[in-house]
Amino acid sequence: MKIEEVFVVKAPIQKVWDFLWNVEEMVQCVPGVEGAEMLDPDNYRVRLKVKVGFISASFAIHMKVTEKHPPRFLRSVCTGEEDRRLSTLKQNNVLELQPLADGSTQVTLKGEVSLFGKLGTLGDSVVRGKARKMMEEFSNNVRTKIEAS
Amino acid sequence: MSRFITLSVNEVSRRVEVEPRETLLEVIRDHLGLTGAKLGCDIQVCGACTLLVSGKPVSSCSFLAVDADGCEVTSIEGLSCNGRLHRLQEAFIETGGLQCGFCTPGFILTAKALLDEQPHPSEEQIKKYMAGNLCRCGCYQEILDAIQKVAGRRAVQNG
Amino acid sequence: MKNFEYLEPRSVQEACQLLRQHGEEARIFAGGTSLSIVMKQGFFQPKYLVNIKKIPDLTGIRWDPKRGLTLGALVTHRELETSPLIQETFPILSQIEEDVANIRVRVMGTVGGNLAYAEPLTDLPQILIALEASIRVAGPDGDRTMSLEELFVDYYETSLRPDEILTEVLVPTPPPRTGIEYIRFSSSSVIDKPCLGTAVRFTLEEDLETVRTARVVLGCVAPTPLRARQAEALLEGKRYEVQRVKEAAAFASRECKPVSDLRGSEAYKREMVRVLVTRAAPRAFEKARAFRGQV
Amino acid sequence: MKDQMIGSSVRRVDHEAKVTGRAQYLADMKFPGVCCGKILRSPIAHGRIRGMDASAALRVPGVLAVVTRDDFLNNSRIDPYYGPVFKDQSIVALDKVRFMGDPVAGVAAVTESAAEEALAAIQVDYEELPAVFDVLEARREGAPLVHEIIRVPPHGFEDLAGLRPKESSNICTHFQLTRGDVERGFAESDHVFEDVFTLPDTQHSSLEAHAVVAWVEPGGRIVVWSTTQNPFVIRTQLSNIFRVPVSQVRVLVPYIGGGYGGKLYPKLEPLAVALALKAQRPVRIVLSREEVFLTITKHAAHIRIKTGVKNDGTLWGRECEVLLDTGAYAEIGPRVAKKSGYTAAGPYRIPHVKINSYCMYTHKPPAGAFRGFGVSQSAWACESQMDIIAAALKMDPLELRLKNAYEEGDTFATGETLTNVGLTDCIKRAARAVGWGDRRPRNSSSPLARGKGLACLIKATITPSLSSALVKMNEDGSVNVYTGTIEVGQGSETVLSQIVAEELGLTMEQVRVAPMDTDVVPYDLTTSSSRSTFHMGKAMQLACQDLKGQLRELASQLYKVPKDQVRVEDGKVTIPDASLSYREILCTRFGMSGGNLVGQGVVKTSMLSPTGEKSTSAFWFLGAGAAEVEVDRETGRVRVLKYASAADVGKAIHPLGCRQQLEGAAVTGVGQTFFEQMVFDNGQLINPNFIDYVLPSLLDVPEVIESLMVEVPHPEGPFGAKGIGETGLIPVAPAIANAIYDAVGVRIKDLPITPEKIFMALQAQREGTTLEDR
Repeated sequence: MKIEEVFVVKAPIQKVWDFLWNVEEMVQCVPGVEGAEMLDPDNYRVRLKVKVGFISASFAIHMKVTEKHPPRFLRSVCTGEEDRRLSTLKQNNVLELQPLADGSTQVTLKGEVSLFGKLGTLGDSVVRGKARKMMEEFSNNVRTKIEAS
Repeated sequence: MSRFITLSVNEVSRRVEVEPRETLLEVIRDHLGLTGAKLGCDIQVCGACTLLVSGKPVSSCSFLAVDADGCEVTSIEGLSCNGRLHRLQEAFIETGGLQCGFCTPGFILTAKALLDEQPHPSEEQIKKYMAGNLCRCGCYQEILDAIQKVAGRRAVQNG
Repeated sequence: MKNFEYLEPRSVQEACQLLRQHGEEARIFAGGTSLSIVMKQGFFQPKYLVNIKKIPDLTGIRWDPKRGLTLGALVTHRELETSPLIQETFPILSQIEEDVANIRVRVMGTVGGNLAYAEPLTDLPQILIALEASIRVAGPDGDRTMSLEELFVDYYETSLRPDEILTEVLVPTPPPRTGIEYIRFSSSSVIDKPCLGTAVRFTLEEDLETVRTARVVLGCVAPTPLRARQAEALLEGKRYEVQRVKEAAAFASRECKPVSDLRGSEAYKREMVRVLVTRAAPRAFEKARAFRGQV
Repeated sequence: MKDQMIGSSVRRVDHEAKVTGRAQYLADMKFPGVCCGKILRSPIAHGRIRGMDASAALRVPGVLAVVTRDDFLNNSRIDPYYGPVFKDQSIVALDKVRFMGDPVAGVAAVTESAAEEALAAIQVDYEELPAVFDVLEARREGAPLVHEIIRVPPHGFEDLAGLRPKESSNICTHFQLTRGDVERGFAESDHVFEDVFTLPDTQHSSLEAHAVVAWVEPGGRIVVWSTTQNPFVIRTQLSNIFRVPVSQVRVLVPYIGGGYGGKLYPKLEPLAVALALKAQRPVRIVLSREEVFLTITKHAAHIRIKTGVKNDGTLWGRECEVLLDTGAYAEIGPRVAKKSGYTAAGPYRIPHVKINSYCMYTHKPPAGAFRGFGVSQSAWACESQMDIIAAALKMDPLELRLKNAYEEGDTFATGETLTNVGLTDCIKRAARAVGWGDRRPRNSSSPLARGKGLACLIKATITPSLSSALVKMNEDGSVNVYTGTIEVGQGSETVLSQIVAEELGLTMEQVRVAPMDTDVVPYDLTTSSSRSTFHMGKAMQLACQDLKGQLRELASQLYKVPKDQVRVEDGKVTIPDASLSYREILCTRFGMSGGNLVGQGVVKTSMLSPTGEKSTSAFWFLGAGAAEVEVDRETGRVRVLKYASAADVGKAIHPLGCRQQLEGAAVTGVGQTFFEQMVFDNGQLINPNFIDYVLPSLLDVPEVIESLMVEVPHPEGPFGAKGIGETGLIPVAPAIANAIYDAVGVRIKDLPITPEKIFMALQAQREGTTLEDR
């Protein structure tokens, strides 16, 4: 399942990059993140709780930065297992920043999410819809936080 | 956590000890030994597990047995009487409304509920009522024929 | 299914108390058609199921010319489909119920459960919202009423508090010259869940040409049922015209937020919203012109 | 009585048990001491098993046995590898897992919940490997390999003997068929067409899930109750795996709740026996619906077809490349690919043919036999392209088909002569049934458009094959019949009883088909390939004739009359001056109220015809389908107004049964045409349930389905009968696709034909582009 989100932050590219590269801080913008811990600058441990109505699932996620070209490009891979072992999650992310003429920055977020196991069969539209919504919320949070700082 | 429930199954009163998580299908098959109702899809789509509760068709795979306490349950085993087949059973055989037979008890019970509610359904009414029972062998035309045959015969008798 | 304790309160108050007492570990059980699926899959393992079917005041369909239609939360889909009262006052409801899921689900599933479960691929909410229905909610501290539209928050998520119970649905008596049309669209089997559903309702001015109120409610194209407000605004207060309907349909198609899934791509669903609004509107308009006290 | 038996829709012998709910399917049966077996499945699509720890599972209360690879590595008493063509499957994963859902361990426990708890307690450490999910990826140079080594069993199927896996590739098998010189064929053609067609993975979706109950008796005899369509294959495979003589394996089969090819070859049996061996108890495994989807599927396919045609519509050359996705294990895929290849040129005389058909491994659930067996894939391409050709040549599709269709005595692509060919009759009758040629004026203001379409087919049956039958006459003249044919709903019990009753002049009540038990019934290869009426029916007829011979012999001896003066007919033995009942003969023979005569019949088909010619098929299935549809141009939704199915059945022994088979196949075809599709996301099946994998309902079937039976008798078949089970399915999708094209002028090449695909194609048409341009 591929999702893509493009948004503009009213801030120069370096500022946006600095925010995003502070991964511990940045992942807090992901809705449902309950804690992030840096193992080394390229590896993080994240706890994520996803709620769909009264169904909830908690994942222990390992995030690994696999490629970075400051201040424009960041590629990462997330793998995670759900606490009840109902599911595993795998996500490839690409983050691209592009400075715009007016001094703001366009952020392109591309994610390929795969939810394996029971939860993957929960209902295609719900899983997709939820993933898209989380992406939207994430970009909103990122924008608000950067623009407010 | 288990408790006793009382059911009238094919007009015989039964007292059964069940756990809340047990489904009516499990109770009917495993506790009462009536295996005409089948587990097909387990999510109320195929209709192989159809039973009549208070005369209405339900998916017994998803019906909590505790919820049936005090109810009248009809299974396919309750349709034929003294070795004589019910009109619908006879009609399904005559028109060839079955092949592998796995869906058949569910189809016949649903058809019975339909005709009990509406003795002279139109073709459209039959189709809409019966559309929730799946026959993978694909005997739909013959099933429709069977139900129409019984409905028609009744019409003649009543008229 | 994991085991659980089965509780059978005899009153709404008792049920609310049980919900308050057990919090997230408890869940209301009525028809059980949706709940059983997630419980079997292991997605949801409640410790307590609170069966509200033994509560007497939650059943029944009532009609009062002034107040409108009252549906108890435990009214089943099948009751809506077959009730002579509904067929007389709100035939649209019984017509759409013929196509909801299958006969067994209609026999078991309740109106209250359908709404409170907030499953995204369903039909009833669109029509009820188009008819400006409201719901009554009981909680440990008393009752409240809200518009049905406010109930839906997200996939399977409502604005009900954990200890609240939806007790009634109230559908106001339609104003004169009202017509409604609903189109349920499936992209595969006729019996598949809807790919999308479109309700269009008009209430006309006395001239039978001008649209006083328009409701365009779209289902399955967002996490919740969605009112196409721009489309509505375009139609309201103006003469009914085919061209304007086309424009409104185009608005609706842009306003919705479908996701690509097994039942169709985002682009296709947007196109279908356009087609279905265009198809539903003239029928709703004609019905409004021919209004005889029922919708 | 006599003249009524063959060709009469007698009351089916299995129906009363089925309408009363008393027919026993495996999950309905009680077995003393039975425990519950469950399977742990791989959560990843491809990976090496680094380590496994099942000790915690064994500590779960109620757990009786856990089976993992440790039970088979270095265990000389069990050969864990099996498979009908290659030994590429194992009881549980030994080194690698190859698809998401691949069995990794088995558990037997006294309760289902204990078994589930135990599964969760098994720790497996995987090293994840890259995976491939479609045939094109799988074929790429350097693609991850599904199998590094493939074991070829010493004795395989004779018809597949030439097929070998291609080393260091994902090509499981490659079948090639050439005739003439295809390049010359194209050069001599006036027009050349090239198209690519695809079909998705689909699933049989028998309402009854696969199930097995197995135990091992003291002394080592293995007993297996299974929902299998071919118990004798199961017996052979279990005998090989557990290294015991076949006499030490007993396979029993009750009624089956739908097979359609999905219950052939070993499924759960090897693991159930391994668990039973360890648990020392009967073990029952019943699959969940989700597991059924992971157990067996229908091959997805990618088909490139290139055809050369003369101006007058004569087909002159055809090149076809068929890629069939067999998933992680070969299963019977090599034969599916071979059959797909045989018929990829269609039921047409084409002088220059070149076909390459590949069975490809991918990291998906294994694909196997499915009603239509490879031909429903190739016919989708071939019959769709026929109408592309007809449109380009401005020819009537019916005329184009009739011009090229096989007729009696034509030479098939393999060089063999075709006989008893009722193809053109089928095509004409199907076309006539939908009013071919009648055009309704189109209402231009309506978004609805109508169209008609045709498709036809040729298909082979499994050859060589073997069926044997026993008919045991009792002292009162009634008979018990012993057959390895499985009643999957097709009506075999009834048809075989009819044949016996007809031959021996008995009533249906006097004939009883014995339950299926490999200890009792003689060998039959399989209940599949629409072969039972033809093969087993003939074997029954021969067994009856054997019995009649014995009766004649006996009467001659007992009543001292020359043999040539004894006649056995109409249920009686006639000698000069007397007519004797069977009862009298048996009574005289044995001198007491007991005793049997046993007749035996064997049908063995061969790859050589009686005239010494190569024979690909003991008989050919020929048929056609025609559809009339109505397309909603604004939404792309299609309604099938009428579907007519015509098949050359040879002789309809039970006409209602024939109609059920044709119609049922058409209904399945409708599902496969419009919506059935297994959807994968990176190897994960996301719709393994009937909410999201949609099956056709009463409201989806064509408003009228007509089943037409053409009867061109086959000299080898019982009373001329041929097989019929699969014929009806094959033409459905292309006939409907052709009707859609006729209605709105868009061509859908990828199944299923969703409204969205039609809508998008119509949009492209309006914009003056084709889908390929976009």
